[in-house]
Amino acid sequence: MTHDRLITTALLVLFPIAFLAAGNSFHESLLIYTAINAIAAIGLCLIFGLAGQISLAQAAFVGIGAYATTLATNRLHLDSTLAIVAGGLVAMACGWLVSRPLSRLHDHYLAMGTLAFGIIAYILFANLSSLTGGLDPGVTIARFKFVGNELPRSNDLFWVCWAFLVIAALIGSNVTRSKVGRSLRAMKMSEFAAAGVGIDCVRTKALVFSLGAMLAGIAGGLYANFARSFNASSFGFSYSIDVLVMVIVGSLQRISGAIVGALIVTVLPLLLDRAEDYKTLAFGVLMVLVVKFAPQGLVDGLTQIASRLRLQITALRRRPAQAR
Amino acid sequence: MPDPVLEIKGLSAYYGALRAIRDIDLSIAAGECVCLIGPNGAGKTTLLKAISGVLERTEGEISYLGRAATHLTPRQRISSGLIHVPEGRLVFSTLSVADNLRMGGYAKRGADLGERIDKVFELFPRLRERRRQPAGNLSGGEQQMLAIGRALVAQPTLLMLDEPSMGLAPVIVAEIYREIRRLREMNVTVLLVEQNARLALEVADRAVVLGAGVVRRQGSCRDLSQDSDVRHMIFGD
Amino acid sequence: MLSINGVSKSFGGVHALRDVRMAIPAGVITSVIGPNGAGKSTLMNVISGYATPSAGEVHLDGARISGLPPHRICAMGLARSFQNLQMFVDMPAWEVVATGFYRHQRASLLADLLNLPSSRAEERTAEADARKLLQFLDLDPVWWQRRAGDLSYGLQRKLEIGRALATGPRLLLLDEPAAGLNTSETTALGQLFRKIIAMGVTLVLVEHDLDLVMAVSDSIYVLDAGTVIARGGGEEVRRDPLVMAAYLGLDADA
Amino acid sequence: MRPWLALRPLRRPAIAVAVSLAGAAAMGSPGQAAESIKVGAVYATSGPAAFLGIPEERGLRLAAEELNKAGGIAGRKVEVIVYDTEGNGTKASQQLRRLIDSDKVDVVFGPSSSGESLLVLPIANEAKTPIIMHAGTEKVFTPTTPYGFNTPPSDRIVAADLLAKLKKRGITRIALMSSADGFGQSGANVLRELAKTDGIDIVRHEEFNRQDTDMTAQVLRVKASDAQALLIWSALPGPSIILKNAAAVGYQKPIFNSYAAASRDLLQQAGPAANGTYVTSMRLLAPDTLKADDPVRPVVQKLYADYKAKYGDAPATFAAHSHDALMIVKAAAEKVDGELTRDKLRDAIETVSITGANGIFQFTPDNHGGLNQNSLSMVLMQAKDGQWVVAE
Repeated sequence: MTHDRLITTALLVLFPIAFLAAGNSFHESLLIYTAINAIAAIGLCLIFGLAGQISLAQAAFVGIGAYATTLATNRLHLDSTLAIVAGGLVAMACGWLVSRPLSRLHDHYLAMGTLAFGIIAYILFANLSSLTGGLDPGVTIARFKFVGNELPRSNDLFWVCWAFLVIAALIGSNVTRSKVGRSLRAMKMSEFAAAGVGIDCVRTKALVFSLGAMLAGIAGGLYANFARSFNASSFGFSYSIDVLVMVIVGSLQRISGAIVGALIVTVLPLLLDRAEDYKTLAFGVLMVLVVKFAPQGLVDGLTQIASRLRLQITALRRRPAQAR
Repeated sequence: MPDPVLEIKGLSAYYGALRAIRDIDLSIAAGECVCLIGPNGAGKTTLLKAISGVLERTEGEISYLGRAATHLTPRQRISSGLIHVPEGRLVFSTLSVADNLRMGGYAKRGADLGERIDKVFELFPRLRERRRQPAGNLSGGEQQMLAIGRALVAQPTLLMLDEPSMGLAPVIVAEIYREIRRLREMNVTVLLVEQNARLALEVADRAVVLGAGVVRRQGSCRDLSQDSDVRHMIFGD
Repeated sequence: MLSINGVSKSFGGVHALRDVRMAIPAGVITSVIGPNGAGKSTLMNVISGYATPSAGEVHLDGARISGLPPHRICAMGLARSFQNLQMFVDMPAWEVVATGFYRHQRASLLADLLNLPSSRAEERTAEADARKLLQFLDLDPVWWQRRAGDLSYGLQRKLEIGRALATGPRLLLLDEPAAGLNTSETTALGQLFRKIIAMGVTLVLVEHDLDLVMAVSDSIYVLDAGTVIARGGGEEVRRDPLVMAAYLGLDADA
Repeated sequence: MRPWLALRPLRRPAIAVAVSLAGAAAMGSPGQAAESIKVGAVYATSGPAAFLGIPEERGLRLAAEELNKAGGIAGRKVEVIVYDTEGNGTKASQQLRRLIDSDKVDVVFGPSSSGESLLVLPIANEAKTPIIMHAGTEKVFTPTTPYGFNTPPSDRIVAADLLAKLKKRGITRIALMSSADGFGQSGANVLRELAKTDGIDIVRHEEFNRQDTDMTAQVLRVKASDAQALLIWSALPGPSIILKNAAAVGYQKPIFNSYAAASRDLLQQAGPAANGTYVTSMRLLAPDTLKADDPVRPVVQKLYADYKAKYGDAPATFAAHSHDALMIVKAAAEKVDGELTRDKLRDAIETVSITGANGIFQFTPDNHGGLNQNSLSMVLMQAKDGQWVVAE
């Protein structure tokens, strides 16, 4: 955990630099999507990585946030940024509500429970046409306005996404280092013992689900503002899997891992483009390699290598002394 | 003196960046029973894990039956008869007793698996009675018997037992130790880790005292149980 | 202080506990012994809220606790350790103990999320208090930063005691605290029990090490096949023929 | 020794990722040959919509190859870049930006589905790049947007054509079964709207998921209704299953299918249960059964034969969308004087009139779909003994 803050800060600083250097709206848009995905992944990092509660419903919360933000913007004429926050809060409320029945489930039963919630949410998105526009035609959100002013270019939304990412990373990392994070980690390792030191596991799970859902909701609000037109198909099961992959590939426990994972999952498929169906295979192979050789994720794998190298060097220095 | 079954030179093992055991030298002859004693955190369990190959980061040399074993995987070590019964009675709790024993033959399959399992049932008749029950339903003592029985199915040349008496009622401890003595009669070489030093010193030929990751003393059980330093460290006398 | 009134517990058709009655006074050490499978762990689970009794009630200082969830019982001042270690294996040792302070930490969620000074101050206190407690437990500082899962069984059991103590209990249930300890460590553990009693905490032990039990207990209950077969002081129990047969494996007339 | 051993495997995935990321950075530079026309396409060549994307890509590559063999378009070679969207709108918009910004294409084809098309259309307009979509819904060109064009007949044209043919057969009460996806929802909306004005009653409407494995319940409700025919509006495999379910419960009335089911796959999947079923289709489904004087016949016959020769299989009708799109670009580019720019190309497309495999196109500033009721786009086919034959 030690280097997490450092790596996270470095990544957050690199983001705007990369954006300014991109000079190409495609590359800019990749950074925007990476930031949006990273916020959703930080949410899952808290739920799954920190608290050990597997969730396949992250796409549903992203969707709830996206639609809530759109409705708040289009119908209530809320300021765009406030609408995104509102979307996060609506998703948070939904997260709190579903966490109650889900908190009784464990492991693969929990995975199935969250999966079921995700599917129900998707069906609702696709069929509540009066609110969501269904699958066809979907909805179009009013242009993003920052305190009443339109952005010069649509890609300038990057700065909003980045600001929210910084806040999400800050919240994530504060949770990790506070007593809340400790109680979550304790619950992950032994719910028995956690209850034994007075941790109310049902409440704690509700808390982490709500937090994770809130971040997903904010990601959804940002997505709505960047995509402008979207329909329910963006929030299907496969997006939940994408977010899960981000967390697993990057790091299960680190906020920086969620960001690195989001970058990989957002950019890599575009690199493997001509591979068609082999793309899925390649991704599968990557997953297997990560799980086998860096089971805690790439960020942890790399820091581990660094610390081992340091150890080797000190060992080499020590050896001549021992020989004497 | 017969050839050593196991010979260790300069063995160190790490947890993360920390060296848990340091430059251990140890040799065990065929048919011998050696016990490892020492305070908690001395590195006894770590040493067993390093020998069985489950620890990733080790330095030093291990030779087994006269051949270098440092590069062998845990599975290869098991197939060649180097069997570790870990502390805490790690049985497959949802599998039946018989299936647990069959798992013991996993690394060493063969047509005689049934015979080997029957032999275990002869040694521990209580397991035969409960052969179809899930191992999780067994009492603590029965689970320990099963863990040892499972190791025997793999036909150990060297059997490493980690705290076989832990968490067991005195009556069960006595029974387990009766069986360990019978293993000795069957000419199995045993490396025993035991907190109950009194018992261990009674059953073993030789003892190695570990402290803070290094070997503090080695010698015959009789000598060591007279040694005042050892008595102070182990018995608090 | 703790009264167990006719508690029974059955799983399916198997009676793990049958009409168990105990009255445990404050300020003393009470031990529960018995062969493996006698129902000792089930009894611990019923008392601490991990299992609800099929019949009967448990009261702590007159308040009924049976049927409450474990975290509520903990909040009422009852803490425990576990026979099959329930360790937070990936935490450093000191942090395992620090989890015990959770229920006394008052900084708001918002303070934690924003890393406000109140939250940071509380964390510093928890860390310092955890160190004090580790000193009290006499755990060698070399272990403090180590991953708890890498510690030996005996040391992990000690951490469990520390974690339970950190919750600030009035009553502490210890399930086989001496398992994995050698003789001198067991003796030291007995002394630790005395220090804990001196802090005003009542102790209930489940333990196999008879030397320890005889040395520290003010009274002993013997459990066999889910029922209390004997109770009394050390010598009384040791002489009880039923106990000898069931537990020590000695014939009564031997 | 051991520590290094444990360390080594970790490095491999790390290097793979580093190399990939470096590749991403290197990709930005466009390697542009001044003389060529760059056609970019975003197709769902993998994922659940690959049944659309694969024939579309093949149709495009085939047409480009033919053109280049014949000297290209007005002396310029055609260069084709196809990216996969996996049928995902977010990916489609990313890939579109990539074509426009990184590859600097002159025109974009696709995406494969209506949902994706609606998502990416604003981006293409913002980037002032002509996009020729392959969407079933008219919403992508009604109202028109400056840069958005479309090649397939819209569901409104298809539905109006089909309803007219039903009425001719004396059918005025129908049951509708539509898939609960973008295609089904859009089709159902248009059908409901047109049925009202055409004097046809939709007496029963059932929805299902395209991947569901049994629709007997819905079929039974349709059977119990007084509808004279059943109309299915869904991509495969849903219709195949409905046909089997209908045969199993003894549903005797005629069954009509949308153009999304106009495929030999339907005959294979449903087997004998398909016999007698109707499908409204583009002409590419069975060119040889078309009337000799059909003006579209030579175009589809050539496409059909070339496609089969190159790829071994008969083409799915969707191959016509991309084939026609390139023919439209050819016609437009030949009208452009001097340097070819995206804006000049856009202006030229608005004036194109050609006969494509999807019918007779006539683009105008008001009609970016190019087709209308009289374009001879659709033909009613019937399954007879495992073959599609023209039903009229």
